[in-house]
Amino acid sequence: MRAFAVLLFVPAVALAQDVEKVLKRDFKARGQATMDRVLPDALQRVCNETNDRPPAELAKTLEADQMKTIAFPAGSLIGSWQNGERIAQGGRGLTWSDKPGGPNDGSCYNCHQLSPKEASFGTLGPSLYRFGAVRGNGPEIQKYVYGKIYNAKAYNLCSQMPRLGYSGTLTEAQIKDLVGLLLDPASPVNQ
Amino acid sequence: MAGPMKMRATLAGGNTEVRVLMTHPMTTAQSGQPLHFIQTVTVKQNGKPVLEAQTSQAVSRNPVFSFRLKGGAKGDKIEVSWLDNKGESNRIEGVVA
Amino acid sequence: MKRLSLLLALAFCVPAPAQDAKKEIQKYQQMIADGSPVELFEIGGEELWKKPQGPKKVSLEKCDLGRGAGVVKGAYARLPRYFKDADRVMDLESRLLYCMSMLQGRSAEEATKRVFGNQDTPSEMEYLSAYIAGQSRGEKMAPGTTHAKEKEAFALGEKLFFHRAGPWDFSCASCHGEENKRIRMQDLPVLSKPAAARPVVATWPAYRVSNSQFKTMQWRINDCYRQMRMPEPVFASEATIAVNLFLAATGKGEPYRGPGTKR
Amino acid sequence: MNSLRRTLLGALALTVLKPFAALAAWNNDAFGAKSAQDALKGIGATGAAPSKDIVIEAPQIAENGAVVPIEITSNIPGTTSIAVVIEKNPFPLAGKFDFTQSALPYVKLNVKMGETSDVRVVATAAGRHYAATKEIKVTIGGCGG
Repeated sequence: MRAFAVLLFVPAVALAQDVEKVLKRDFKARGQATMDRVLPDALQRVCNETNDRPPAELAKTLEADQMKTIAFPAGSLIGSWQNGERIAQGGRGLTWSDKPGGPNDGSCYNCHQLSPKEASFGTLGPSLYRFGAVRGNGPEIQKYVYGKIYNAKAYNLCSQMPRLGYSGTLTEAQIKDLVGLLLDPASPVNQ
Repeated sequence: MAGPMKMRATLAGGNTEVRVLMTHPMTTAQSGQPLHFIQTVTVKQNGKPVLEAQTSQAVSRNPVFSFRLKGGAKGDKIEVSWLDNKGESNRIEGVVA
Repeated sequence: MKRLSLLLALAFCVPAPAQDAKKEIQKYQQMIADGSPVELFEIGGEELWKKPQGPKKVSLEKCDLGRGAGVVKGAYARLPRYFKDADRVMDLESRLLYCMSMLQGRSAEEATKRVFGNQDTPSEMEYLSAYIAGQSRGEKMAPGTTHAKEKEAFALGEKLFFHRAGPWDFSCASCHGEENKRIRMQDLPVLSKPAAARPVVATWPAYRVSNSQFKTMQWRINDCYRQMRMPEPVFASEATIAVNLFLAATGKGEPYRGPGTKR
Repeated sequence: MNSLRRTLLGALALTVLKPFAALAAWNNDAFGAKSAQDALKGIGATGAAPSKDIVIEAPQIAENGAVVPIEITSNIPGTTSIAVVIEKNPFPLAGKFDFTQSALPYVKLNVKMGETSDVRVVATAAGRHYAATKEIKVTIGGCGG
């Protein structure tokens, strides 16, 4: 009863600006989804404040900061496309109901078309069908794909694509496997 | 005790349309739960069986069936009953509206 | 350059069958709605509505859902709204908690112990939502939008809708912000726009065939935040009611045709 | 013992008018069969001829395999039975519907499909079997709804 009264007599938020305060008050940690997640980082704050349209100069600076978070492995970045296909299909990772410590997946098909064999693909992101067939698979494009998956915000500050490496969702080896899925000429994506 | 059933029997195009809803888990052998599913469904029109179904675990949870009976009139008594693999059963009676 | 872009267009264009796929999915949705067991949950909800419970051993039949004590007909279509007795905006679930406390003498702790059920045992909230929402069929959706606190809640809900946070930088708008997009095969309505919000708010709460469970709007919001990789919103908290009101007010005017049946 | 099935084997059309005398025992063999062929053998409905007079109304794409709605109408005169077989399910036979003359050979139901599969419907009329098939694709869903 007392707990309920507290719920009832919380004063209404005067201005919607204190969204962060509301989030801190009305959300609770569960599983691996701890409360530090409601606090936006510098990038999120800028994107929130500018409706995802940051001033060009600022965007450039912050994108450069994001680029610094990417540690590009040496050598070929093309891993196993077969593993990559499994990682692209799966959606596990980082929710309060997922097992902490993984294994996690990339959720790629949620937003992208990849292998033509998978008819159930999302369209939030561009189609990646024939991505490597069109662009080749040299070191430059390998680096771009690896970096984009590791931290999409290094290339487009307010991109809707998660920072899959930076957020700890995917490992270096997993991202390489996804690079393989996109760039390996034998991958179904390039058939 | 079996959960609720719901039935609607209406006249449509000179025939009787029977739509019946059943509360049932319809668990499969693959689900890891004990196999539990409806095996037979019987429809009676004015006390006379007119349709009999045998069903498997492949019928979806909380089964919904539509059947059509020839002719019929307002006030006809329709009864639908089911029996599952554990011997549980349920029935519902209604009149054609 | 022109040739390249043509090549790209050919390589990346959505194949013609996608149109057919969309039509077939609409057909699927139509057919599962026609063959929905949703009324079974309405029956269960009506029983719970009338069942004496709590320390005071009374039913919820005297609960005022906004249209007067005990009036269920059309009540859901007018929620969320401001309630003078509680001096706050409430959605269906928070109002039910209020009645469980005031009428039945139940603690918030007890009443919220199990708000989300499972296949085998739906929760009390789920049953009650099914029954109460079902009593608004055909009623135009008209949540509260005029009281100062309703306006505040709407503004907060809108802010929350667009607020990006969490390890994946998602807001509600990350998925529901652009026209003609989908996750896997599921169309994503732009919920900040009336045309897209209307059919959505007119069909929740809903039976979900993917897990054969009846789900409330509070659950829908909760599960979106889960998939946004955020911490869990407190059930019936101000934030969740604000998001709910923002959606309901954006989609107002549509005759209610739920409880719906969803994938 | 006076089951509809046995009466039909004798093809005594007139006796079809008789209502079911007793609930027939659940067909263990047919429902336990792991192939469509064995399932059809189990209900004595092998060698069905293709027929356009069986109408299967179902979406070509199911957003979820847990509930796939199927509506079946047999326009074959004298249809007394309709069987629904989901070829790729672990146990393909989903249901068998027996109609007296007071019921129309029609049923609408929801079935589970483990994966994309042909759904075969076999109708029986005067002891002869007819079949129609429709492929239903089962897709992987996103979070929506």
